[in-house]
Amino acid sequence: MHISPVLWQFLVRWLTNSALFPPEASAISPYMDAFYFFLILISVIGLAAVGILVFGFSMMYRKDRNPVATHIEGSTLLEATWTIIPLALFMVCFVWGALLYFRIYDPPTNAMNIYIVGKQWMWKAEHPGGQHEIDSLHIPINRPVQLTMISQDVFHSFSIPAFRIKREVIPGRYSTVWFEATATGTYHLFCTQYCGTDHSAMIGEIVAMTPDAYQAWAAGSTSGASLAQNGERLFASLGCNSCHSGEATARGPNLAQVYGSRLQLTDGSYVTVNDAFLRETILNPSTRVTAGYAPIMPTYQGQVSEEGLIDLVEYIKNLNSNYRVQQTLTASQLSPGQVGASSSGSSSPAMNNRTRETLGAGNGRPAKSGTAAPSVPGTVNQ
Amino acid sequence: MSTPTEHEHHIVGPKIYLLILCALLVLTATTTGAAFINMGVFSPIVALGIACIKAVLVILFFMHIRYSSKVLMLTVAAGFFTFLVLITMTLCDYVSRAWGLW
Amino acid sequence: MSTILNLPNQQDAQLPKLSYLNDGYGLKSWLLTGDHKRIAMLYLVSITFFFFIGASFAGVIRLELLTPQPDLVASDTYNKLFTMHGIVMIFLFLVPSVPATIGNFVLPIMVGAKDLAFPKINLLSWYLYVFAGIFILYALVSGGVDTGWTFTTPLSTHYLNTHVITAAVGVFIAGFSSIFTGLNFIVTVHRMRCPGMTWFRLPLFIWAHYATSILMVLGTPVLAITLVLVALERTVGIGVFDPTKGGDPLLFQHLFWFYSHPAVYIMILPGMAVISEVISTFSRKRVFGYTAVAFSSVAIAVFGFFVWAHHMFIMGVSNYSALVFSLLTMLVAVPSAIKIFNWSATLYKGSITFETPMLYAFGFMGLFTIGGLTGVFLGSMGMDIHLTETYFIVAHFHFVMVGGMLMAYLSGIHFWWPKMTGRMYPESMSKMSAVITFVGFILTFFPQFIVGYLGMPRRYHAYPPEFQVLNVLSTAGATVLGIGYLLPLLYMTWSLRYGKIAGSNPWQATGLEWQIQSPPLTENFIETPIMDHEAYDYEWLANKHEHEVTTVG
Amino acid sequence: MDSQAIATGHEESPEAHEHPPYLRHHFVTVEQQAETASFGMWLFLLTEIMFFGGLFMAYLLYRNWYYDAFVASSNTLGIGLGTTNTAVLILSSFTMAMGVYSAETRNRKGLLTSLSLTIMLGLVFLGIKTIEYHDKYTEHHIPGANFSVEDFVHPTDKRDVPLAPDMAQHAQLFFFLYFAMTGMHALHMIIGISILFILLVQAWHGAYTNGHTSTIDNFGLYWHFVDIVWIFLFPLLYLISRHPLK
Repeated sequence: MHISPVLWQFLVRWLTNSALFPPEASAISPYMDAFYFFLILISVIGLAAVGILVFGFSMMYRKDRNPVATHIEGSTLLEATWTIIPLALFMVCFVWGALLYFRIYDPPTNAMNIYIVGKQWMWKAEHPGGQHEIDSLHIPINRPVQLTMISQDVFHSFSIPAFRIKREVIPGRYSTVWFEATATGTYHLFCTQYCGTDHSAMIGEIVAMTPDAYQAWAAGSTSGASLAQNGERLFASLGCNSCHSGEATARGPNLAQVYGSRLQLTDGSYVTVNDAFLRETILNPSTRVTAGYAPIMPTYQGQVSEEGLIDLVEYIKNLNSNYRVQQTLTASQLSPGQVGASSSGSSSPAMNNRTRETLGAGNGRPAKSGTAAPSVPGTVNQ
Repeated sequence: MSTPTEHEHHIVGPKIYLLILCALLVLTATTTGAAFINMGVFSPIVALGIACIKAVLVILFFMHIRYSSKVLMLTVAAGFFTFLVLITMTLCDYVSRAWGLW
Repeated sequence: MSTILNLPNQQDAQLPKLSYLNDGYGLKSWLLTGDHKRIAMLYLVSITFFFFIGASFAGVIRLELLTPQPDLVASDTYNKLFTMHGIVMIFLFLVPSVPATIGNFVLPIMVGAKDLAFPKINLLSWYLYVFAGIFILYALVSGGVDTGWTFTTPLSTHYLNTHVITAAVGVFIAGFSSIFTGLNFIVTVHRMRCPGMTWFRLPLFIWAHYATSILMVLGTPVLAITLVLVALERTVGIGVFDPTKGGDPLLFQHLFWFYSHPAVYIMILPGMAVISEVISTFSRKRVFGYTAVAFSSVAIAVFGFFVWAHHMFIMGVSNYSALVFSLLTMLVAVPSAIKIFNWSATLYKGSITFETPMLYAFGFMGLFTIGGLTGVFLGSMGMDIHLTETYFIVAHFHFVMVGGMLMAYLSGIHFWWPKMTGRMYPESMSKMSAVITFVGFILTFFPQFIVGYLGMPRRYHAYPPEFQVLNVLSTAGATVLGIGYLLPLLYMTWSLRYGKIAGSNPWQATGLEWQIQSPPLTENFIETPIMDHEAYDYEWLANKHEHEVTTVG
Repeated sequence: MDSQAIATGHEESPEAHEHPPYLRHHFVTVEQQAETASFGMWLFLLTEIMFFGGLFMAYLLYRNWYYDAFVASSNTLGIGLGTTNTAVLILSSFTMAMGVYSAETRNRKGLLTSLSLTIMLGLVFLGIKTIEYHDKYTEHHIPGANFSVEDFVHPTDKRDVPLAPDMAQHAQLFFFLYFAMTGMHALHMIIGISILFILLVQAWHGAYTNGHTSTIDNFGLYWHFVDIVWIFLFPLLYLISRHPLK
């Protein structure tokens, strides 16, 4: 039987590069696959049981072998068995599933944070060190990476099949997922929640690299200014420092080292300050007002883009002293002309190594001390 | 008809209707009055409690559930039960969002 | 008027002179009928029409997915295709299919009543169905809607300018059509049973339809108000689901899935109703554990309202509520398992024959078991993270809806065709089409499980090349499935003219509907039957023959 | 005698009893028909409960998300008008119940007066609603473009607590829900009143006082249900922590 070479070549190419099982490239993948095979086992057993019963009985009791059917009412014992056994099996699946769920959706504290902004039909990754990527994400292997994700418009869903993780990226609220890549390579990134015309074009690649390869990439592709520095410029240009100057008499609460602390609100309840709280308070300040302060902060809903909010959140997370805030404040009291010269010279050393230390392997070179005029319009509305 | 329980069609007299009318008007007055007293977390509970009493009065007497078959009572109960399931199960998501791990 | 006491045996049975079919001629007698049987026929025709429209969309989708590149249709056309496939198939085919056609026809007779409680409302339900169909077709013709059948906000409210409101109004009206069917069934089962017909003498068909009607009546209005809010938000511009104005898009998900999960039980329970009847009739035996099967239908209906958020595990619902919903989802899976095992046990010590309805029932048993068990995959939260919104989900609900419900619908149509039309369908041809459907189905949807675990997302019309082999298999299966569904349309219409005369009880079944002539009289019974035997009492049927005088009128 | 004879001739059915004209062919007795009708009506009201349930769910959620905005906006609603409206609707429920009573006691004049009273009270209710909607229009509290946030940031009434600008924005959500819920309720009132007109005309021709009262009964259930919806709407929308009267 002669197969034409064209068809033969087509079949070979076809069957060789087709996948049957996703690669196991993250720490959670083996656990997910083990649970998957356990569930398949249960299904095969269940199907086999039903199959044997049905085919066996229909062969043994077909009409010509058993012309008269005998009346059987039923037996509570049998009913009990095929209620308890499925229930028990399903409960095992429930517990196993719950453990896996809580494991995937609770990031460890030492995870390296990366911000993801989903926008109609592209993914933007924002590394704290200042690397900005579109439709791709470079991550080091063997290190927990936490993604803090938000959408600018509609529901998207950040899915990396190779890592077995997926999280809906919704507008209006951060959602997080974490993973720890274990195998280098390039993996698929999909948007799995239908988000409009080019939903199937909203794909990308996850590049898992060895830590030092990641260092080299990070150093090479930084945009020069870390997110915190963009945040600082935005913080100044939006005039946040006029209220949050950190002095005792300031109208706004002191933001230095506020991240992670337990804050008391005007209604007496306590809340831990995390990314979500910071973003929510910038957009809807009066829902949760810090104790002892008046709800006079205006809303910035619609004035700051999601990237701007990420920069601000990142800035507040890294703000340890109000020194620079007061510097920019006193500088802006002078006439605007002189501001450019004086403030850029005095970027305090504390800030630089502070940034290098918090961002880990991030921004190796000190921030460029060019003439960073205080009101850099670029970062306000990307 | 043997199966569905037949019973004579009980005619509710105007006396009962008048009684219920007064009760409802009094309850309306009380709920409006109660709104002006600041009872903190209790004021919505009181307001809704009074509303429930009024609703039960209307259902039982104006809508003759008090005098109709058990099946009808069961149906009404099923309706409100499903409504409560919608409220409580959805709020169970919204309330537990604040418990840390979002 | 002579007394036809005995059931004329097969060969020399003739079509009765008077029946509901020839009880009036002309369009008016059909379009203004109150007779539940005629309304069932009207539904049968309109449902078949919409089924083939929805199926053609599926065909084009599968053709598009032959190749990784988006080369057959443009991307927004593809989005409109899968949206219309979803809306037409769910709201215009699956929800009304068994209840409105077979249920409308057979339920009053099984209960021993002359007609449903509210014949005019039954007719109104059909007109609302057709009106909804027109709305949805108008939405299709005038440009289509590409929100997906789930109308996800804020996409459907602020980021699309297709005919969302027209489709939403269409679905709104279709919802009321199914509410009125459900309302009719509940009142008929409660109030219009014939003397002696206690609850536990009702066929299991009635129990399952009673449970379905509870879901229809209590669930559908929440979808109605949700669609009203979406339409309001699109027109007024401000609404409760808009995140930029303080609304919460997850509230839409809660309200939508509060209906849409009971909706999947609305779609599957009538299928289980048909299977209970078919398996009992063709194994000549009472269904094993009658009360267990009856109560598991009601249990599915009651638990169906508690589990909706397992569609939202990854959408940001709080972890604790996800725990609660996952636990309850596991509980709702148990009644389905009970039913499957009871049907299997019914075959024990029966005398089984393998006519077409029984073949479809076996198909249902196999495919519904796989569909149900993969539901447990998705109910366990951790696995749902990887599997949700991929082709695994598409395979899961097609196994349950097409493998389960459609097989049961075809089984029911073949089973009651002699009663509806008085004629038999061609046995060998229909057996062949059943096998074709089964094979085509497996070939279409099993590869989707595999490509689903690989992570291929739903609603993609361009996918990475390494998924192509599985998608080509699936498309090949789809063509076989297409043939499998076209065949019944052909030989059923053929049988209307040339089918053998069926006589009153071709299957020797015990239901009340098999004790009257086929096609039945308009008022079903000459005089109200008195029920004095259990539901599937084959001894009663057997000795019913001995002491009857045979005079053929 | 085997019970399931198929065509056993047409001898007169054993239980012969008076066969009133309005008894439909597929019912056996009048009681069965009446009870079936009210059962069907109650099931329809169940769908209405779930229909309004969706709205109440949205209201409950946003009330505890944006409580201050809801308090401030609720205080702009006239409580006097609201209370009179509730009283009007309860009165109309009473007159409707009297209508059902007079239909059952075959008292045509009583039926006519109660139906017309109910229509008038319904129209009074709708009138008061239009006044309230007009007030909202003049005060620019209709959500959308010209929604005056100023009223809530710097309230004229001294007793009102000034809201932060973003909370004031969320007052639009309250008014959207207010118009959605009271609008849906008003729509049900309008449908009810138009049916009432039809019933009045038929009652004028002596329809419902010949023993066949299930239509009036069913309409009474519908009307009482619409009253119950308002009974819940009134406290939720109007009575959120009112300022104590000076």
